[in-house]
Amino acid sequence: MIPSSLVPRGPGRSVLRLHRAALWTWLSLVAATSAALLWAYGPGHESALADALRQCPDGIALCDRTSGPWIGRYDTVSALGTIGVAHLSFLVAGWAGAALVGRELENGTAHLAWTQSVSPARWLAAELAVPALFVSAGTTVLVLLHRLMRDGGRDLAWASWYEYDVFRADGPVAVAYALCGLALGALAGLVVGRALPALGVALAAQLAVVVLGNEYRPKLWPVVSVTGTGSVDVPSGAAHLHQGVITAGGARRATSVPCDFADGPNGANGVRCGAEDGASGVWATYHPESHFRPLQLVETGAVLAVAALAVAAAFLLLRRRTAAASPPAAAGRAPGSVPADGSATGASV
Amino acid sequence: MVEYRIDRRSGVATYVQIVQQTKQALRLGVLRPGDRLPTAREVVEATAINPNTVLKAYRELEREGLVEARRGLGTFVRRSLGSVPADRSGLRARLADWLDEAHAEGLEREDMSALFRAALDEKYPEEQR
Amino acid sequence: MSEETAALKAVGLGLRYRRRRGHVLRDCSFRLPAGRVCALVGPNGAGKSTLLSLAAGLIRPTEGTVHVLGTGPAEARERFAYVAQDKPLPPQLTVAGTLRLGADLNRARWDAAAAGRIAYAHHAPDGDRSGSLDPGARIRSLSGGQRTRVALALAFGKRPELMLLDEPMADLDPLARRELLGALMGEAAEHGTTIVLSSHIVTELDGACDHLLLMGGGRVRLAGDPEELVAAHTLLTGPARDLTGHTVVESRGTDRQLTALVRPGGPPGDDWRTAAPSLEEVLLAHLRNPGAPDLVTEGTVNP
Amino acid sequence: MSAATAGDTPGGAAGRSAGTPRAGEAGEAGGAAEARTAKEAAREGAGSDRSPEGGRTGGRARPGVAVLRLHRTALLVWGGYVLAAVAVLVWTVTVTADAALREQARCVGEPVCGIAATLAYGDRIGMVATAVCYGFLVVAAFAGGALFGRELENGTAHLVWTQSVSPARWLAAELAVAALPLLLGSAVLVLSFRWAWSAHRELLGTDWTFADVFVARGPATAAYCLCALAVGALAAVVLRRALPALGVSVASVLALNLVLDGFRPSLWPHVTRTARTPFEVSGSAWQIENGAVVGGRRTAELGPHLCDGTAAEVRRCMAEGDITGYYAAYHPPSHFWPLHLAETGIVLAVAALATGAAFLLLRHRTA
Repeated sequence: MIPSSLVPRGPGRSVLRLHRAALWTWLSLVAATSAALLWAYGPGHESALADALRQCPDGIALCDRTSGPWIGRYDTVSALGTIGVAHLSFLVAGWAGAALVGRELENGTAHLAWTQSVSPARWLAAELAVPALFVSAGTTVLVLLHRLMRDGGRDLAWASWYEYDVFRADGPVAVAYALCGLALGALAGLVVGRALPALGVALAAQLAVVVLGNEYRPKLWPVVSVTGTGSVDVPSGAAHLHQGVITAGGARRATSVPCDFADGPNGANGVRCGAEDGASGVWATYHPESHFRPLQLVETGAVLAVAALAVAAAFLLLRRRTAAASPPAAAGRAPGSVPADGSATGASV
Repeated sequence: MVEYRIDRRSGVATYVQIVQQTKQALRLGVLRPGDRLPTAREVVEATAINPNTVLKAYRELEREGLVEARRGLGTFVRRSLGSVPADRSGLRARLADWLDEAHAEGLEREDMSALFRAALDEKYPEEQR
Repeated sequence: MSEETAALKAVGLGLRYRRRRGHVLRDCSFRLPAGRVCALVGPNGAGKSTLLSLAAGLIRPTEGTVHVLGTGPAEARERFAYVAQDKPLPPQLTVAGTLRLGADLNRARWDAAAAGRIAYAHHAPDGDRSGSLDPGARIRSLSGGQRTRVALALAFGKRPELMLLDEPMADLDPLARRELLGALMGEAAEHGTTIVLSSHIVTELDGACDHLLLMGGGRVRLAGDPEELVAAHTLLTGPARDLTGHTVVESRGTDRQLTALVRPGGPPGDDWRTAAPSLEEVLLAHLRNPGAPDLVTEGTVNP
Repeated sequence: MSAATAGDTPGGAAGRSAGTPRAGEAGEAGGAAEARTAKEAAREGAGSDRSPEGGRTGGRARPGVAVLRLHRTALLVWGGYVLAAVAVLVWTVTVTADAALREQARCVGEPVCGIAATLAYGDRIGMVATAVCYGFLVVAAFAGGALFGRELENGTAHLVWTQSVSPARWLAAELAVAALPLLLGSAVLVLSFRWAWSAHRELLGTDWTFADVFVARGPATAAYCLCALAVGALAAVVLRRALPALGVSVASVLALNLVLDGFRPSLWPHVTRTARTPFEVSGSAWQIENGAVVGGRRTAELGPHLCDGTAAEVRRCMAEGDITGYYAAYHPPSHFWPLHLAETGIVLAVAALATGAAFLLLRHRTA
């Protein structure tokens, strides 16, 4: 995402050197998840399909029963793969808060860097840019492999595109959330200045962003609204949002559940409601599967905006702290414990 | 109470400095018979020297019969060192006269001191240490 | 005098971290009689901190044994105090809370007044108490020197028979160093406490210590009374000559003139001008010449 | 402590003489120090300015109190969490349940009916189940990170070990002081969750076989917490750094939980029922496997609805396929306790192993 020419060379390299263990952990995590996704795409899917076909020689689409050892394994691995990719951003946030910024501030490595002719702003830029490169690259690889797995396993995959984890693992929002985790983690680290508390704060902030994203996702793109007299047709694979009845006056009244499910023709769910105190019809709203792409792009933009705000806040905070020419640690010092003049020495035994 | 001042760069052994300063205090009447010397703890807390050094100095003073250790009470001065307070015999006043004379002759402070020490060494050569 | 019980005794003590990295400490044997004030000196990386950690029982030696107050470090735990080089303290506690922690952990020996004197009593000449510690201040907010003071207060409050202090002076200003040394000497004077202080600056301990351990390259190079150690050496200056008969620590010079620090094996010849070296000269000469033989003066070797 | 150097301060001597020692006091001072010259002198005359209030406290060290002092915040957080969970449960079971029941009553016979309160009831109970069950992950993070990892990393542990408390005793104190509130809190959580979960079963969609509900309804909750504590201690003793120990301990207990989750049905012998005709096991049972008996062999790959139609058609179909009957393997609800206790036992065994390993390693490292 960020061209390497923008990474300050000196501080960038020292960031890599300082966090070599994290780099290897990240690479092995990406490798392991990739291996799981690839297995689910290739041999796992093949064996599971064979299991299913043995039970349903006529075709899987009409088969009500798919179980078997390989199907079980395939389900587990693909579900874990989805969960893993969808929650990578938490790992990034926790690491950024605790190890990247929090610990460096706590043990003074950051101050060391600031005194090595690297300005605090440049230090933070390097701290963010270098991990951002690796986080973006790794997440992108995983998202692509995840898409591959889901596309190849459509005949077996049960999870729908709009489910929370699937949605966050299957497109560019995954990268956006990971970068947002990085930014929020760095901000938390700067604000708290200590590794373990920063870890908690970063995780909580990232959790808030993810929960808000899940909550407001349907509102990010105009929904499709349908009405009918007795029933409405919601296409198969759509994310069904709301439904209700239209009163005689023409007002829409929402109901929490469709009053009646029936298998309509062509596999579509017909929502049919009986006439009820003068209802003139029923309505429903949904996102068809074609909305996946616009929803992904809008959410990516929104999450990246949050990340940008966090980064800006981090830089502002850093500038305000270091402009006072005193390290952040001094801010918490108790008044009076440090002598104002040289005559009374604070450290005497 | 006497206070010791240890000069680490003087080249004089620390315990000798304590012995000398005690004797000087005895000579000047700062310490008189019956006075208590500071405890080893008091001395080392103030001067940050090894306690054994203080004890060695006190043993030396005790060996010379100048002080005595009373069990549980402290180390006390037994006798003063020879000299009587200078003015009773007029010694000090005569020395002051001599200094005025030397000053009139144009002698600097260092010259007077060197002159005095040379005369002293000639008459009473420094005792062996 | 109790020469039987050594406050600290090492026999063939060694430590190495895994095989490939070699020894941090190698074949250390010495004994420190009880009641001494011992300076543990040597350059950075000489093994001073390792030796103190071994004595404190924080790590287990890979070779040899270390005896503390006549027993193992674990058994002697209640009777010695140890202050680590980086003065670790729980950052979330207050100064008073830290001292209460010490009381809880040393119930058998805790002397609250002794600890409080170190932590709070700061005697500025005019009664100014601005430099004294606020009991309610969090450890996290203290300066390095103030933390050192709290760490030392814990050590004093324990009323130990042996104090193992790793670089206790490093964070202190000159006045505080002097006060610390004074307090330590007072402790030694009153209770006969054995004190081991490590430092890489020997001059700051001059006059205070009556025992010296010089470490270099993970070995004990010199051990004994500093005066005896100095007395065992002579500085020889003269025309380049044969130095057989003397143990040469260091020799430098041109064809015509030679300066050598030796342990004389007999009276030097008339051509030599002799001088007494300073303690610092003796120490530096040994550090510059790792091949020079070690010297452990009598009374401090293992029986 | 004394003033600055004697020479520097004219007032110094006066300041010191104010603390003139009382005669005779010196002799008793000194504890068990070796007799030596300085000591002799101290007895002879010097005296001591040891203040009278400097009396020693007696008795054994109290590492437990010290642990409490060091980790008070964590204790408060844990207490707050337990109280909050209980509060949520009480609110849900009283207020939310009332609304849901009223809603249900309204909905009887209604074709269109909102069930928001019923859904909220289920959601909230499920949320607490998740929190109670997976609380051990936070415990692992705390134990590996803040409790043991940070102490070993920043040297606080070393500070304690050189007081009058041995490393083993310190570890034991930390484990015990942490384990006690964990046990108490877990007990409160489990008891209140059991009460809340069974209060209005008709409103709940959650089954006893759900992973989090299964753990949250019994002592396995406490066992997982203790195991997380022990694994955190072991990870910290091995790694001696806070953040890596935190990561490793969380990952380890999560892995243990996932493995046990996978093997959970196998921890106790299940019940197998066979019949000549297709059947359904009770809805409250935990069905593990079902299928047809083909030629005397149980085959899960063949479903119980292979042969449909009239009785004659079914007979023919079964004869053709050599199907002699149908079977189902399942755990009835009465198997909850044996299954749960077996899992608890395994988790506790892991906890004991981790604790033992931590003690052994610590003993091996330190003198």
